[in-house]
Amino acid sequence: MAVLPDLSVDIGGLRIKNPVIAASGTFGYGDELTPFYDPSLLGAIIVKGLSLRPMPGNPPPRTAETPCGLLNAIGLANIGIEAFIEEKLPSLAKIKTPLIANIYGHTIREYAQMAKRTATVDRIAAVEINISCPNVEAGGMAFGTDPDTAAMVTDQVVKNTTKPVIVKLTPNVTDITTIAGAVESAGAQAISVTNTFLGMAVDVATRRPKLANIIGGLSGPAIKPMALYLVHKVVEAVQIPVIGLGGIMDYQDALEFLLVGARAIQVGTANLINPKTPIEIINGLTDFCVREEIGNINQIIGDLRTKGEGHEKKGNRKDT
Amino acid sequence: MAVLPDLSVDIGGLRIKNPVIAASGTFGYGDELTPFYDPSLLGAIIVKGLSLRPMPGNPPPRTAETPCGLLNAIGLANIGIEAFIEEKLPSLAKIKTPLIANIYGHTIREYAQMAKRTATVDRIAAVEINISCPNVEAGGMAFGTDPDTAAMVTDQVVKNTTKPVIVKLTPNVTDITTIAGAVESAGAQAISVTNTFLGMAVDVATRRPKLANIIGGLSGPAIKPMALYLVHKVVEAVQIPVIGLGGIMDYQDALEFLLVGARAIQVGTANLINPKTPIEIINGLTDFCVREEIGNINQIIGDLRTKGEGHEKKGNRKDT
Amino acid sequence: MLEEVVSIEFNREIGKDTFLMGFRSPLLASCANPGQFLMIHSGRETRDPLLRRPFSIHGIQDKNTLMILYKIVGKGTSLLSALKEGDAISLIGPLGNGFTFPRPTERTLLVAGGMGIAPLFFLAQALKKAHKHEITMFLGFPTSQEVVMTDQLKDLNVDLSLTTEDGSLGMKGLVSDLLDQHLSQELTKKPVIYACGPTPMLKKIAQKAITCNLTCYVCLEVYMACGLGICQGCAVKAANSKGKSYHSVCQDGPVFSAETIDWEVM
Amino acid sequence: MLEEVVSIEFNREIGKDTFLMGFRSPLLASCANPGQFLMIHSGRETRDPLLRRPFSIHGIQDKNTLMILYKIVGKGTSLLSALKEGDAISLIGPLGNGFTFPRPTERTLLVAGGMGIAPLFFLAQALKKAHKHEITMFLGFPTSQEVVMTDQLKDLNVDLSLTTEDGSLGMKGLVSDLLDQHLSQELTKKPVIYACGPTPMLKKIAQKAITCNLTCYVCLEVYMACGLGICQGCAVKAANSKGKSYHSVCQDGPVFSAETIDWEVM
Ligand SMILES: Cc1cc2nc3c(=O)[nH]c(=O)nc-3n(C[C@H](O)[C@H](O)[C@H](O)COP(=O)(O)OP(=O)(O)OC[C@H]3O[C@@H](n4cnc5c(N)ncnc54)[C@H](O)[C@@H]3O)c2cc1C
Ligand SMILES: Cc1cc2nc3c(=O)[nH]c(=O)nc-3n(C[C@H](O)[C@H](O)[C@H](O)COP(=O)(O)OP(=O)(O)OC[C@H]3O[C@@H](n4cnc5c(N)ncnc54)[C@H](O)[C@@H]3O)c2cc1C
Ligand SMILES: Cc1cc2nc3c(=O)[nH]c(=O)nc-3n(C[C@H](O)[C@H](O)[C@H](O)COP(=O)(O)O)c2cc1C
Ligand SMILES: Cc1cc2nc3c(=O)[nH]c(=O)nc-3n(C[C@H](O)[C@H](O)[C@H](O)COP(=O)(O)O)c2cc1C
Ligand code: FES
Ligand code: FES
Repeated sequence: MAVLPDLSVDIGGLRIKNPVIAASGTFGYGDELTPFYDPSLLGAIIVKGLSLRPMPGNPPPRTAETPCGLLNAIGLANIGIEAFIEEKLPSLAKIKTPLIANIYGHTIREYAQMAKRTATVDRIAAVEINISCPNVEAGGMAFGTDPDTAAMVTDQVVKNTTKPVIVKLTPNVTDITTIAGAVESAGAQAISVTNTFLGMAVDVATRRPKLANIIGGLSGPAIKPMALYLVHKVVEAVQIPVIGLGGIMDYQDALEFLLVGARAIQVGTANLINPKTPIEIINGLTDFCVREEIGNINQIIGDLRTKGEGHEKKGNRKDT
Repeated sequence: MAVLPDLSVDIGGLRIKNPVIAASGTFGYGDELTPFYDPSLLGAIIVKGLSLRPMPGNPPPRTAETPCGLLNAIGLANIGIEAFIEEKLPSLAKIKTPLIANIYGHTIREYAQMAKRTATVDRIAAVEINISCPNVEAGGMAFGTDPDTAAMVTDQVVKNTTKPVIVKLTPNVTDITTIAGAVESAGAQAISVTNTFLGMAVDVATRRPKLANIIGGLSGPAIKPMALYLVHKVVEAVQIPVIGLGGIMDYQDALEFLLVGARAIQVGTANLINPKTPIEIINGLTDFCVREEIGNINQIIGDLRTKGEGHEKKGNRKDT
Repeated sequence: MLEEVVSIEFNREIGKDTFLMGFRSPLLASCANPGQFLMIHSGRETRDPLLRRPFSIHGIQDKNTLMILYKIVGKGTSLLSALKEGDAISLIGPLGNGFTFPRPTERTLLVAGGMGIAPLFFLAQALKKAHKHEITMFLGFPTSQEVVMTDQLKDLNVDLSLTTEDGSLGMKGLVSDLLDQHLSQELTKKPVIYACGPTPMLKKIAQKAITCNLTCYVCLEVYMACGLGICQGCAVKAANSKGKSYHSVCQDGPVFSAETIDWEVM
Repeated sequence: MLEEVVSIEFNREIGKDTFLMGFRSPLLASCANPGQFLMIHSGRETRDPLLRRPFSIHGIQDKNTLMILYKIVGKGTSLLSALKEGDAISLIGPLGNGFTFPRPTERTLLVAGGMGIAPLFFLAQALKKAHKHEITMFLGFPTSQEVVMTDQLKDLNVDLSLTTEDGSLGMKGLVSDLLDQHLSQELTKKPVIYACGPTPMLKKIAQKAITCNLTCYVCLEVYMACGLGICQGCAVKAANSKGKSYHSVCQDGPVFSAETIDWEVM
C-alpha cells in the first residue's frame, strides 16, 4: 500500500539519496564499518579529517567519557591527503555513495593546496572544510572563530576546487550567525553545524586531566540541545543548506534537527557505540514518513511550529 | 584520631566555612529546602535571581529534560528585590550562613540601583551580578558577551555597594578570558563560572519546541566538562578567586573544579534532584581530606597535575 | 516532605503498559492525602534520566504500603517498569496540596481520563472511608486493554460509567462527553466535580463547570523539574491577573479550583 | 566482527567485586581466540554510561557459552554486575588480535595481575587443549579476597604461584617480583612470556623481558571509545619511531610483542 517516501535532499548542489551522513572522524576512511552493513546505504560519507601531510595525533589518553558525552583530543591523526587519495580511495570503489573529504590546514595556503588536490579526483563528491577542530595547536578552531578568517579560508577553497564546498563551524563562538554569514558570502555551498564543544575532565584519584592534551572536544547526546539551538540560529541566518549534527543517536534526534531546518544530518559519536545507528535512522525516518503520510522528506524540513502558547497542541500530529 | 580538615575558603573578602554554595535559581529564597537539612550548614546561599521590579517569568513549559541535562527558560520569575528584602529576608534570620544576592537588571542603571539597595542591608553578605541569563529579552546575557559592557556593569555595581561583588559569566562567548579580565579590572572581587549554555529541544510528536520560549539555558551533568574547561581558562587568566559551577552532582565533581583552581563551587541543578547534594558534597570533601591527610582544603585548590605523559601516574595519590 | 529510599514490594502490569507499584513506607503512608504526589527516581548509577518524575499517590494498602499507578510513556516510566521486588527507589513526598473534600451531603462526581484515575481512586477510597459518600465516577481510556481499576471501584460501591475512545468497552467517545451528557440532564442536586487527566480534557471540563457554575477541582499534570517549589518550572497561568500571574503547580497545586486557572492558554 | 544482543546465562560474584558472566552466543564462541575482546553495552533505555566497555574473552563453556570475568571499578561495571539471568546485553566482537601461540616445545610463562587473569586463563585453556603445553603461571592480586580462578587453573595442571600485595595469600608483593626472582635463577630454557594486567606491571615485565632478550607478549588495557578502529582514541606510542608513531590498541592489539611499544611514556 504505502509508497516509499522520497528521502533525497540537495545540499549545495550535491544530491544525496537520504539525509543521513556519516560524520568526519567517526567513520574511519569509509569502509571500516562494512562488517556491520553496506555503507552504500548512507546518504553520504565524510571521511576522517585529512591534512596536507600525515599527522600522528596527540599523545594518549585521547578520549574520556563524561555524562552522556565523549571528550576527544585525537589531534587529527591521519595518513595525509595524498596517501588517502592514492592508497585508500581505490579500495572504496565499491561504496556507491558520495564521499566527502574533510580537510584541515595549518595555514590558509594549506587549505588552498588541499582544495586543489581534490579538484581532479572524481571520487570526491564534495569538500567539507574543518575550521573548527579544537584539538590541534595551530589553525583548527582559530580559523573558525573569526568571521574574516573563516571567509578567507572558504574563499580560497572555493576558488581552488570544482566541488561543492561545505564549511563546518565551531560552536565555541559568541555569535555563530556572523561566521555563518561570512562563509556564505565567501561562496560556501552549505554549512555543517556543529563540531565539538571545548571541554575537559579531571581524574580525581590521580589529580590529572583525563586527556593528555588537557582539553578536548565534547560530542554525543550531552551537546544535542546546544547543537540544535545553533542549527536553528544558522538556518534563520543564511540561505544555503545547513547540515545539522551533534549528539544524534536515533531517528527522533534526527527529526529534531530536520524540524528546525537542517537539510541533512550527520551521525558522529553514535557510530562508535552502535555502528548501525545511521541505518536505523534511515529506517526510522522512512517509517515515520509512511506513518505520517509524508511523501517527501522536504515536507518535514523546517516545519517547526512555534505559534501559540503552552503544550496544548500535543497529539495534533497530522497535517500533510 | 583524625582532626577535621579546615574547609574554609576566602572568596573576595568573604570568608565561608566550606566551599559549597547553593547556586542562584535552584535554592529558592533560602529556606525552601529546610525540611531536608539545616541550610546553615552550607558555605553560603545565593538566592534566586532578583530584579528591580517583580517579574512573572516566561510562559510554560519552562523546563525540559535532555540527555544528562536540564533546559530552563524560567525567565527570572521573582518577587523583586524590594519584596525580597522587606518580606523574605526577615524570615531567613535563623539561617546562619552568608546570603548572597544574585541581581539582574534590564539596564546598567538598574544594576546600579539594586547594588545601592543591597548596600545597607546587613543580612546580604555579597552581591552576585547575573550578566549571563539567556532567558530574558533585554539585557541578561547581552551584558555578559561584550567585555566593555560587562566592565561597565561591574563598575557601577562595585561603586554602589559596600559588599564584595561577584560577577557571574556566561559560557556563550568565544573567549571567556577577555570578559573575565574586563570585570576583574572593573573591580570585581570574584568571578562565578558558569551560567547555562544556550540550547533548545523539539517535541517531534507535536513538532513544537519543548520550551514555550523556544530557547533556554542548559545545566546539569551534560555541561560539566565545558564548565570545567571554562573555569580552568578563567583561573589562568585572572588573580581574583573563581567560583566554579556547572553540573556538579557529587563530591568528586566538586573536586574536579577545586583541582583546576576554583576557590569554591556552587551546586545548581543537583538541588532539584537530590536536595541533600550540597551536604553530601561537604561530607564527601571532609572524608576525602581525612583519607588523603589533607589538613586544609586550600591544599587541593589548583593542584591539577599536568606534567608527564599518559596515565602512568595512576594510583599515586598521596603527597601531602 | 521527606526523602526516603524504599524497597519495592510489587510492580506488576495490570493493564496494557500500565503498572501498579507498591513500596513500604509507614512514614509517608501515615501522612499522604489524595491529590498529593511523590517525586521518584529509579536510577542509582546513571544520570540519564536526570530528573525525578512526579506520580500521584494512588492509595495505601495495609497501612504501610504506598502505591502508585503509572503508564509507560517514556524513558523514566520505562525504567521504572523494569524494576523488581526488592529493588530500591528514592522518593520525596508527600508533595503539593491534596483535594478539598466535599461536604458530607454534596453529590460527588469524579472524572478520570487515563492515568487520571491514579489520584481519584485514592480520593474515592478516602471519601468512602470518611463519610460513605455517594460517588459517581466517569472513567475514560483510549481502549479496552488499558482499562484498569474498575473492579476495585465497583467494590467501593462507586457508581461507574466507562468510555473508550475506540468504543471497545463502555461508551465510545471521550469521558468529557459523558460529563456533558450528564450535565445536560435536569439535575436535582449540583455536583462537586473532581477531575484528573490530560490537559485538553481538564480544559473542557473546567470550562464547562465554570459555565454551569459548579464547584470543580482539577488535578493538573505538567512537566516538573523539582516538584519542591524551587525551580519555578511548573508554572500555569493564573485566571486572575490582578494577583500573581502564574501558579506553581507543585506548590500551589497540583489540585486547583477550576476558576483559578486561565484555561484560554492551556 | 558482529553485533549481537544476547541473553545472560549467569552473572555471579566469584571474588570480592569480581564477577563471572556467561551468555549464549554460538557464533561468537566458534570464532573467539584468547586475547580477543568484546565491546559490551548493558543499558538499554539510558545514555549514561554512553560508551561500550571492553572486556577480554575469558573462555568458552559447552561450546556455545562465552564468558567474561570482570571487576567493579566504576559505573559501567557496576551496572553490569546488577544484571541477572535472562537480561539482554549487546556485544560486538570478537575484536582485536589474539595471542600468538608458542611453539609446542617452548617453555610458557603466563603472568597475570588482577583481572589480567581473564584472557590468560582462556590462553592457558587453549594451550593445554592444543599441545598439552607445560605452563607456569604467576598470579598477583591485591588481597586474598580478590583471588579467583586458582582451582580451575590447578585443574588444568598449570604450575601456579601466587602473590598478594598485602601478603594475605601466597607470597607478599607484586607479581612482577615473582618474575624477577624467577628470571634471576639459572634457566635451562628461555621462556616465552605472556602478560596481562595493570600498565605499571606490564611496563616492568616488558622492560625486564627486553633486557633479558626474551619473547614477551603483553595484552594492553587502555581507555577505548569504540574498539572498532574508527576513533583513533586507543593510541599507544610505538617503539620504532621510523614507522608509525602510534599503534591502535583495538586494531593492532590488544596483544603486542613487548618490543613494539615505547614503554618510556607508558
Ligand atoms: C502531579 C503529577 C502527578 C502525576 N501522576 C501520575 C500518575 O499517577 N501516573 C502516571 O502514569 N503519570 C503521572 N504523571 C505524569 C508522569 O509524571 C509522566 O508520565 C512521567 O514523568 C513521564 O516520564 P518519562 O520519563 O516516562 O517520559 P518522558 O520521556 O519524560 O516524556 C514522554 C512524554 O510524556 C510527556 N510528559 C513527560 N512528563 C510529563 C508531565 N509531567 N506531564 C505531562 N506530560 C509529560 C513528555 O512531554 C513526552 O511527550 C503525573 C504528573 C504530575 C505532574
Ligand atoms: C582490551 C581490553 C580488555 C579488558 N578486559 C577486561 C576484563 O576482562 N575484565 C575487566 O574487569 N576489565 C577489563 N578491561 C578493563 C575494563 O574495560 C574497564 O574496567 C571498564 O571499562 C571500566 O568501566 P567502568 O564504567 O566500570 O569504569 P569507569 O567509570 O569508566 O572508570 C573507572 C576507573 O577505571 C579506569 N578505566 C576505565 N576504563 C579503563 C580501561 N579501558 N583501561 C584502564 N582503566 C580504565 C578509569 O580511568 C577510572 O579510573 C579491559 C580493557 C581493555 C581495553
Ligand atoms: C573521535 C572523534 C574524531 C573526530 N574527528 C573529526 C575530524 O577529523 N574532522 C571533523 O571535522 N570533525 C571531527 N569530529 C567531530 C565530529 O565529526 C562531530 O562534528 C562531533 O563529534 C559532533 O557530533 P556527534 O555528537 O554526533 O559526535 C570528531 C569527533 C570525534 C568524537
Ligand atoms: C531552574 C533554574 C533557574 C536558574 N535561575 C538563575 C538565576 O536566577 N540567576 C542566575 O544567575 N542563575 C540561574 N540559574 C543558573 C544556575 O545558577 C547555574 O549557573 C547553572 O544552572 C549551572 O549550574 P548547574 O549545572 O549546577 O545547574 C538557574 C538555573 C536553573 C536550572
Ligand atoms: S517543579 Fe520546580 S517549582 Fe514546581
Ligand atoms: S578505541 Fe576507537 S580506534 Fe581503538
